[in-house]
Amino acid sequence: MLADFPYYIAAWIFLCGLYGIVRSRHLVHTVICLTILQSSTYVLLLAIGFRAGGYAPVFAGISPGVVTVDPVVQSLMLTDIVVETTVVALLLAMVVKAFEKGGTTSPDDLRFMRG
Amino acid sequence: MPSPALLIVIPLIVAGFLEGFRKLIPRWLADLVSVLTGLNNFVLASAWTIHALARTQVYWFGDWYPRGHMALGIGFVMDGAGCAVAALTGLLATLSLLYSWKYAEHGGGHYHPLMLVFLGAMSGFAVTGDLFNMFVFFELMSTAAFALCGLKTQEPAPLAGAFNFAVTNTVAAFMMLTGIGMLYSTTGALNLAQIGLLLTGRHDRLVLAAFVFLMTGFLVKAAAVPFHFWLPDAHAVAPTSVCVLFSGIMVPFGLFGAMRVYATVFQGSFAPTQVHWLFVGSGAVTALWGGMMCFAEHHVKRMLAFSTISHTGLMTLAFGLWSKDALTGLFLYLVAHGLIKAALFFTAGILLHRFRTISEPALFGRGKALPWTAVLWMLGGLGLAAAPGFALYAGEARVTSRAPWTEGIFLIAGVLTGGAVIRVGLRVFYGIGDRGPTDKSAEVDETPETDADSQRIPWFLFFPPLLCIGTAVALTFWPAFTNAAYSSAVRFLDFRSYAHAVYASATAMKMLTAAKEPLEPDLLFGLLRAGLAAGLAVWAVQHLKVPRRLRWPSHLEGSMDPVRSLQSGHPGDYVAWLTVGFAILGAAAFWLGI
Amino acid sequence: MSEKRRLLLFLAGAVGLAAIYTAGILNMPAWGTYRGPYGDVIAGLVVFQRHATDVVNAITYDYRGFDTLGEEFILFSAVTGVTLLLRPESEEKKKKFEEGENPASFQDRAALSETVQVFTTAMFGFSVLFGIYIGTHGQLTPGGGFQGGLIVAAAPMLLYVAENTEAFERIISHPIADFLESVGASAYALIGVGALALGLPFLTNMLPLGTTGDIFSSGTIALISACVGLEVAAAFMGLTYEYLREILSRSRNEED
Amino acid sequence: MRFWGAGLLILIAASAFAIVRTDDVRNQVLALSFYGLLLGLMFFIFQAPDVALSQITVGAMALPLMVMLALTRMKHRAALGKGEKEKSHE
Repeated sequence: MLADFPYYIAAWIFLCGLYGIVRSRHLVHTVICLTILQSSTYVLLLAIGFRAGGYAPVFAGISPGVVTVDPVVQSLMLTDIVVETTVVALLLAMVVKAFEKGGTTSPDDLRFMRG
Repeated sequence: MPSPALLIVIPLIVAGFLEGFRKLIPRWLADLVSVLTGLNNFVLASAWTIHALARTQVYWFGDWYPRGHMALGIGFVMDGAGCAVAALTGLLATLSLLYSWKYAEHGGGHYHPLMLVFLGAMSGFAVTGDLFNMFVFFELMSTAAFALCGLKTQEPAPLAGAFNFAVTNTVAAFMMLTGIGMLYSTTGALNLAQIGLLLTGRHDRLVLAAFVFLMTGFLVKAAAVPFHFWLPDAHAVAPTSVCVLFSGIMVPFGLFGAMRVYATVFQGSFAPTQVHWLFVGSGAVTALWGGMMCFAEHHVKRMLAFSTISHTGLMTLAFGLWSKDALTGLFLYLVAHGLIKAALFFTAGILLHRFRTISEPALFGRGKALPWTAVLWMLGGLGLAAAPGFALYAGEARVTSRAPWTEGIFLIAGVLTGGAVIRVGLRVFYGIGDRGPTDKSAEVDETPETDADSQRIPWFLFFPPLLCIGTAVALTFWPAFTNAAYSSAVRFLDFRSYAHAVYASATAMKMLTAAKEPLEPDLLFGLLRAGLAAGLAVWAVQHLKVPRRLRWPSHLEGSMDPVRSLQSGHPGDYVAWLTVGFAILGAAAFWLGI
Repeated sequence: MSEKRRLLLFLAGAVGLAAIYTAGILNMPAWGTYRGPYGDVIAGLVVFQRHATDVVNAITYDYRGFDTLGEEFILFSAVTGVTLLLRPESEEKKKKFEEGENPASFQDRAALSETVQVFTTAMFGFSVLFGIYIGTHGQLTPGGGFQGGLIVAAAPMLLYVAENTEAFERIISHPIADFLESVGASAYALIGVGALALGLPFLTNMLPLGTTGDIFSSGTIALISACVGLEVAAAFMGLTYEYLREILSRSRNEED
Repeated sequence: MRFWGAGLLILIAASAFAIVRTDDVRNQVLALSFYGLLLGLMFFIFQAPDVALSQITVGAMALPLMVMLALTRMKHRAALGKGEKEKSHE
């Protein structure tokens, strides 16, 4: 069990992110917690593809045939990182605009649509 | 056949150029190019549907054919169901773009590129055979949708709706990614067929946990209770043409993704268990909840949004039955619901264009001048109640034919959603009864999205709903459509033939003929549903004329405050519900699966 | 819902979520013992098949290049969305803002020393070069279009720090940036269409592969990486500009 | 290496919690930048140099920068709004 602790760290970060969004009192805070939530998937994917004693999958310095860590998860993480930044950019633009229009950054005041 | 990549690539390339040259391209050209691109997608996907019904074909991107059973790249699996859904996407996108011709708000030229990206993403999501690629298209679809949702930036309400939509769906996407990672850790594969083969006969807690993560991701998109809160907020604020795509196809796509992943990845693993009953439960709850909320709503677009929740719940229920007939019915239902819901949103958009408001009390009696719009609206209401003659009825009859006990749920959901639409029709177009109770959401008024003279209703506002209703009726009388749905359903269930198509050469398959259904009891139920829906509507409108003790339908309309305050508009609430829903789904999956 | 009830509700769900996550982890292969074949098969093939040495980039831009196409369009639609949301409103309203009070802006600070200004300008050149280097060697060493593009996009920020606001604005608001952002993603797709025109499946690497270790090796990987780099650089400059547009136009008005 | 990695992971878990508990958004942004650097460092240690480079450019630089830009713009607007109000009072 102790050997698996990076996975538990990923789960912990996931819960932290959710907790942050739930208790958030500022919309920018919500967005930042979303990025924390996302970083949980980085840790998970990285931990999955890791091999004890493996080299980075770049054959510039090492000869082909040595043990490397999994390159596919790293490729997935690259995609993941872009997805994160773009969603954050979009969300922040919404927050800015909501502030300019509604004059508030509190999630409690998002209830224009209650009912 | 032209490459299936064109389904995705053409809209994306056109989107890039429209955005890059947006300051030089006049409005009419952007409209024309977008409509033609949508039409091209529809034609291409339809041709592929016919082709795919004869044989399921695989298209490997970058020429990366699998080595043995090891998929090196990303493959599209062109099967009947996927192509048909892509064709429906193309049709609805074309009509939406036609609908927004010339007058609709276009956000400084950004509207068309975003719509085309949205179209391309949904087409890719329908046919992809790779789990991570599915995630990418899911995110692409969502990103375009978030942006489209905030098109009307003049007020804060759209931004609140778009923000909640974005936060919940992004959390869902990360759950999906967690599930993908879990599956990858044990199988080392991302191709759906490959994972499915590796998991066949293997059943442990890891597979179940990954299942729960992936399904939560998809069901948030499919707006299953209690993941549904974002949907009415987003629908109420998005422009009409975007709502059509949201309700008609994006939300059902959440379910379609769940079905695709269940049929390929998990079917071999879950074969001995009863996990699919999970979807029956979730679907039944969602259908009833959505129906109830739908009848209680007075903001017309929100009302239609709740009816989408209800109907997607019915489809989830059909999926959970996991039989050939249920799936045939589901595909018929999906197409028909997309068309009818599109028609209703288009018609609601006409009201918004003409009267500059979309709240039921404010519109009371004002629609008398629009007799033809009234006909469209009432037909849509009957269609939503799955009255005989509409393709929804054909789908519903097929689902319930093998599981008669589901009839009750279909009945209640159909009566409530159809009844709500007819109720609005009676009040708005005929001025019958009273204005009905006002509620807070009905007070939130929408800014009009068109800038034309609102006295005239141009033909391109009228044509799309007419075509949708017409198609929804015509499909019932076209046996080839039912047979195609049946063939697709049989193959959708058959993971062996799917994996065979992916790894071996595609083998030709016969077009199957669906068995004729004994129609009499269903016809009776269909008529009963339509009658009850109309009756409920009349009762609600005329509630002052009936004895006090018999006024309960009007209570269904008004005093639902404790329930409706759950729809709080607070992102924290929604995420808390999402977590709870995840836990419930997980508990059910572990209970049924171990 | 009150905050306390919301937290209680979340707590109930979180316990379930943690339990399910843990149940999954318990059956996952132990950390550091990843077995799966996918990455290893590609790692074994890549030098031979694609003459590239960085396996991650070969996967990103070739084996799973279709994902990256989707990813570029996610970036595209997000930037389009931000531009849509933050677009300036009618002229009349803009004027009202321009008449407003002067907020605490970057302009209020004391002038930076000349040394710092010279240093940051030099760093600007260095960043651009470094970004281009990272962006063009993606198939060989860690890096690639995405990282390179971001570094290039960050370079103008140095000018902002050095209070060379005018040059900063001229760079990030240049219409070419907007154009590249929109068309860069399409260019990627067009490279894929090039393969279709030759009768090959979409996104097939159809260019000569060159010598392993060479900057022009690995066929379309380098080309696609360059397209991505251009798009990313333009996109992030565009994002920066959308946020700063108002503030910049104000400070310019004050100088007039 | 595993030892350092483990320590880093624990540090990351702790800072993730600290960030979501921070209520002041400006402090949070600074912490986020630091957190991005930690993640980048972790990617280096666990043999993912490509991702590390991305993470440092995005997580430690672009992302906090974007949040700062958004906050700056909001502050700018708020100051404008105040100015307008004061004017109307006069």
